[in-house]
Amino acid sequence: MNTKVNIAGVEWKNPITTASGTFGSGMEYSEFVDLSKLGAVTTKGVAAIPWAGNPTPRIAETSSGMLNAIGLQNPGVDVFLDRDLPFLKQFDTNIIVNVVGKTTEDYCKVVECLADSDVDMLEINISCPNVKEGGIAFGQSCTSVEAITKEIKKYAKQPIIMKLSPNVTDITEMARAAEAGGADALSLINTITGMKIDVHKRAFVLANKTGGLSGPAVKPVAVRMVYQVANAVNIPIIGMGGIMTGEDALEFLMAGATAVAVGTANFINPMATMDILKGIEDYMMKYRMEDIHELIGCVK
Amino acid sequence: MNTKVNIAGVEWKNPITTASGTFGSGMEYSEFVDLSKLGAVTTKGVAAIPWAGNPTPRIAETSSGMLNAIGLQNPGVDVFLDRDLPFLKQFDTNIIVNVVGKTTEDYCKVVECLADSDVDMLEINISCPNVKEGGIAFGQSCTSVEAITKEIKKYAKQPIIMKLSPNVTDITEMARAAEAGGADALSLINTITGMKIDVHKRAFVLANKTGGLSGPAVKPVAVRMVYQVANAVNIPIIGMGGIMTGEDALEFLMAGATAVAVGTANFINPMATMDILKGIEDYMMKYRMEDIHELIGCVK
Amino acid sequence: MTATFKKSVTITSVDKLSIDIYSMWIQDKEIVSAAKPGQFLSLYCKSGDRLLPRPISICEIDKKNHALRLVYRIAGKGTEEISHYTVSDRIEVMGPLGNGFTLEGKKAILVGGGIGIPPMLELAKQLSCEKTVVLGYRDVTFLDSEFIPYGQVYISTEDGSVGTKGNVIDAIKENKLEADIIFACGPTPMLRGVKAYANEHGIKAQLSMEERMACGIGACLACVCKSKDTDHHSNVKNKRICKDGPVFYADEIEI
Amino acid sequence: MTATFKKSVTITSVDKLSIDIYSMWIQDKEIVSAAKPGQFLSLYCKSGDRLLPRPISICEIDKKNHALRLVYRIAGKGTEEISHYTVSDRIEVMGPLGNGFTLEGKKAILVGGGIGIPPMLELAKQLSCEKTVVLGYRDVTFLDSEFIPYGQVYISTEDGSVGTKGNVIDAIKENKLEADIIFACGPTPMLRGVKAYANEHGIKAQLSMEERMACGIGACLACVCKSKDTDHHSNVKNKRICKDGPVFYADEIEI
Ligand SMILES: Cc1cc2nc3c(=O)[nH]c(=O)nc-3n(C[C@H](O)[C@H](O)[C@H](O)COP(=O)(O)OP(=O)(O)OC[C@H]3O[C@@H](n4cnc5c(N)ncnc54)[C@H](O)[C@@H]3O)c2cc1C
Ligand SMILES: Cc1cc2nc3c(=O)[nH]c(=O)nc-3n(C[C@H](O)[C@H](O)[C@H](O)COP(=O)(O)OP(=O)(O)OC[C@H]3O[C@@H](n4cnc5c(N)ncnc54)[C@H](O)[C@@H]3O)c2cc1C
Ligand SMILES: Cc1cc2nc3c(=O)[nH]c(=O)nc-3n(C[C@H](O)[C@H](O)[C@H](O)COP(=O)(O)O)c2cc1C
Ligand SMILES: Cc1cc2nc3c(=O)[nH]c(=O)nc-3n(C[C@H](O)[C@H](O)[C@H](O)COP(=O)(O)O)c2cc1C
Ligand code: FES
Ligand code: FES
Repeated sequence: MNTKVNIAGVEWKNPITTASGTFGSGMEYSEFVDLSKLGAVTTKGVAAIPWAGNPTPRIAETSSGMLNAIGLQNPGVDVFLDRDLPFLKQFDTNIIVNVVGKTTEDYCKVVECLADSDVDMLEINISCPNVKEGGIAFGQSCTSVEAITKEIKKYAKQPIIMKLSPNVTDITEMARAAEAGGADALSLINTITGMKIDVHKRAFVLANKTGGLSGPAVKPVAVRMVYQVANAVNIPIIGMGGIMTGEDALEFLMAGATAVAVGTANFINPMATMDILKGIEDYMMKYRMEDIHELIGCVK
Repeated sequence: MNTKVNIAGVEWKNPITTASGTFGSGMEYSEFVDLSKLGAVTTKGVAAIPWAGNPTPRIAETSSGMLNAIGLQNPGVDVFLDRDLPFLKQFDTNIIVNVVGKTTEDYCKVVECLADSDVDMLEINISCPNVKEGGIAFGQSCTSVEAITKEIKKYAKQPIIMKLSPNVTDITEMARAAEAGGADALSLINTITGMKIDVHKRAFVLANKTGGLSGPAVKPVAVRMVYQVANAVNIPIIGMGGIMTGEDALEFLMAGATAVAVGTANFINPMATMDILKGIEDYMMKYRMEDIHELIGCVK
Repeated sequence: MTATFKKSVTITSVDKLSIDIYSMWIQDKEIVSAAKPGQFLSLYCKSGDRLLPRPISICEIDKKNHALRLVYRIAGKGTEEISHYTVSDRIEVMGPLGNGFTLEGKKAILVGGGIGIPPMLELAKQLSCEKTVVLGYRDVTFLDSEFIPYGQVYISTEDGSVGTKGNVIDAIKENKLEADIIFACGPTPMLRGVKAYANEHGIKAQLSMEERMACGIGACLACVCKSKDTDHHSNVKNKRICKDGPVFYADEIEI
Repeated sequence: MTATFKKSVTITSVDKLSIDIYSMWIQDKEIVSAAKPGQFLSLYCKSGDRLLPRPISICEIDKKNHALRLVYRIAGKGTEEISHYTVSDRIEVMGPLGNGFTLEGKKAILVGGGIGIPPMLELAKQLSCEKTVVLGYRDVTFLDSEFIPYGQVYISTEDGSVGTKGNVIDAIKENKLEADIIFACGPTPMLRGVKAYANEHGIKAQLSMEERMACGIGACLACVCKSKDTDHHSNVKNKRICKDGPVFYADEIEI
């Protein structure tokens, strides 16, 4: 049974990665999951300098979902290279670094710093709804998506995955703009902007007022967007948004994603990535499928 | 205790209405709810001529939500006037007709037919994601929102509520466009476009492929949009999206909605509207509030 | 208009009939008093992420004990959840819903296919005319012995392990069954076959239909089927299965 | 690194301590072997719409019987759900999580406020030095009598119905309690008071902090508190309560 997929020239042993920000740099979850069994590990957003993130509360629970407004707290690219990368290199998996910035220059600086490192792919987060500057602002207009993609491609030595925001009128326009800018792959969806009010305190639950919605609640939106984008571009897609089970992951693959990322599910089940992988394998066994490519985009 | 609100000159005895399409024309639910106890009844979308809607399956369950692609099946405005309106007139409540069309002329025709009827308000559905023509197409660009609002206002004798789509990059732009076009009030959110795949059948669950996501899953997105719009326009807002309990309704009021609509909740609990109203009243009692206006927009 | 109730009721008995088929009795005076064969209940799950009702047909009605039987197959997460409920647990239900079968005819064939078999049992009990019962299964049978008191029972199985090898129509033909009316519930291809058979033989047929539901009471228009003529309520060629059905005369609908 | 387990465990006893306060014993060899006072467990709800864990402190550890006690207040829908569980039900948990209290000092005051009281009980049992216990309540007390075997117990209530009228600091002052270390768990204003008091008196304090959590293991950065110095892990002035805490020395953090 073949579960290998190839994303922009990088071979993954299986189509499972972790959704940025839900898996740290792998360290904490390595107690539960053998990281070598993952197609790739995608790290929390990494910036040029350390970011302190937003005030707390940073998360809130919603029906079948959660809001987060972490605000991209991260130790900066230097600590990432010195501490987190060597840790990840111990494992036989691909390393995808999620890159964040407040300006195009910020993004390019991180990309440059990582250019000669052992990082396998870069995921450019132009879709974080929880920071005042940068983030989602880059991801909500075609011109800026194309422009930042082009600019980053100048500095990047690894394949570039542009991470798209669902907070747009037409996701296919953003996908086409990223493709036009030279993106090697796309990942979607980032979180949908939401809000929760504590009616007893008469106050926002999150210190940041709004946060990004993730988890099973958003899965139907994510599957729809993956399907639309898969039919609009010719570059591979990493699908995510509410994947909790093997069947959820299969929905994304059938909609046209070449790989999937597991996010919120890690919080509910630290072994989620492995359970999802097993779910896919069991499915292939049950339906006597030889190759995972028989599933990718099979629903038209 | 005052629960009366005024929406565009129409007084409601309380801030509760039904979300279009989830309550028929009131007939079926009148077995469970005394319609006279509602601030208003909002009907299923009414077109100039009968519409057959989409093929089945028309609905699918998702985590804490549901997808629907009814496709605006309706008996047409003539049957509405002859049969449904007289039925609704038996009750001491406001009647809001949800208006749908494939072209601007279609909408205007329905609005004209209703102009001299006993209908209290018109809700213009420019946000249905489940029809090929019209619907959401009108609701996803500022220019078309403003244009259709202006045109409809020429024919309308009742206050016009423009119903906005959440499937946009910036909901406040659409809200401002509707206000600029002369809208008397806004309602939001309509459903978010989603998709579900049956991995065993390897097929879309809905015959229409995509459907509109509603229910508690979307509530955080709806509350966020109501808050943003309340801070962007000066016309009243009817908030909706996943309201299941009095506390849910209070979130929308505190975010800035003057009234709320109950949709998917009716399917789970046919008495939902009454339970929600009671929840609001109990809250006001508990916190010794005299007037519901103390709550509207109280979270900034 | 028949009364409809939405309430929490007590489960008074639970049985596993087959590998994935469960039987459950619930108790409620109001619902049971109003219930008729062919009607159904909407069952609501406890897990807060599963919002929509699961429509399940009424299998038996015990008016004396205010009890009602439901027989269901585990088809997904909702029925799986319900299969874990035990005696004295409570379950939220709405019903009775729909119109049910019209008791008529002199000589009837009751046809049930797979999980469409349960509603035929109460019909068999209440239908006083001469009748035979034809039950179609894939392989393993269930509930079949319970029909014996009410008429001759014929069985078809896809694999031929019991009765006629083939489908219910094959069994009807093989046994040369005659009737002036057929009552049927089962998968759409079976109902299509029954409709064609009834047509050929110039007899009436009442078919119980299935579709995904949200409101269960006719308001949301989720559960329509195509009707031959323009429907009085919808003003288009659609009928609501939950409200105008689930039982229709074969010649009213397109399947 | 201490071992952490994610698994379903059995509830072996359930008690209602007060109007909305419940006590529950669970049994699991691995978790209990690893557990220390001041650590916590993440409890997972069964209702599929409630995804996130509910962090609950370890109140007592019974190594012999592989049992562990949790005492919790109904604060919302999750704890409400859990309050309906009964003996022999299973519950999904992860733990033990966090660092726990460091057992140290010659003369200690253990301070618990409201629902911060439970973790002080196992600490009282394990801390071998001389110690007094100060418990702060709004009005109705709970768990207070269980501290009696381990030291003198002082109580404060906001309404003055029991013990000192006021807060725990008022009780410490009123009773002129002395110590070289304070261990505390409770609402933030109380912890702030304890920190100030410890500062004033030049003594150490270990404070157990609270914040909304998602992963519970240090990966998501949801649960941070401000630290005095740049934190080794975060490279900013934030510490993760779930991983680096929940117990911190008062002078490490800004509250
Ligand atoms: C009028 C009527 C009577 C029925 N009577 C019986 C009966 O007596 N015994 C029995 O076992 N089954 C019966 N069914 C089918 C039964 O409703 C479904 O098997 C059940 O809803 C599946 O729920 P689930 O949660 O296990 O599956 P899931 O796939 O998890 O359900 C997801 C959603 O799809 C809906 N759904 C899935 N399959 C069906 C279906 N076949 N028909 C309608 N909705 C569906 C569910 O209600 C739910 O809303 C009947 C259906 C109808 C319409
Ligand atoms: C380290 C730690 C130890 C704790 N120990 C105890 C204890 O021993 N006994 C006890 O009764 N309570 C304890 N709490 C508080 C307890 O976690 C919350 O009361 C509980 O999570 C509320 O859940 P709910 O579903 O009832 O409330 P809801 O409001 O429905 O919960 C919604 C979400 O918010 C989170 N949340 C709500 N309140 C809090 C809170 N105060 N702290 C953290 N998360 C919260 C929930 O975990 C959940 O994710 C502790 C908290 C922490 C961080
Ligand atoms: C706590 C949290 C932190 C996140 N941080 C990041 C981040 O740093 N960079 C990023 O691109 N996406 C981030 N995301 C978004 C996820 O990577 C993912 O796109 C989203 O959560 C949807 O997937 P899920 O529903 O499986 O969680 C974060 C999500 C969560 C819940
Ligand atoms: C079955 C169904 C049918 C709907 N039909 C309409 C409609 O005809 N016109 C309209 O404007 N909105 C329609 N909607 C959208 C609702 O009015 C409402 O905007 C949306 O469902 C969000 O609210 P809720 O989460 O409370 O259901 C429909 C929704 C559902 C679930
Ligand atoms: S389920 Fe709503 S009309 Fe039938
Ligand atoms: S809860 Fe995730 S870091 Fe603490």
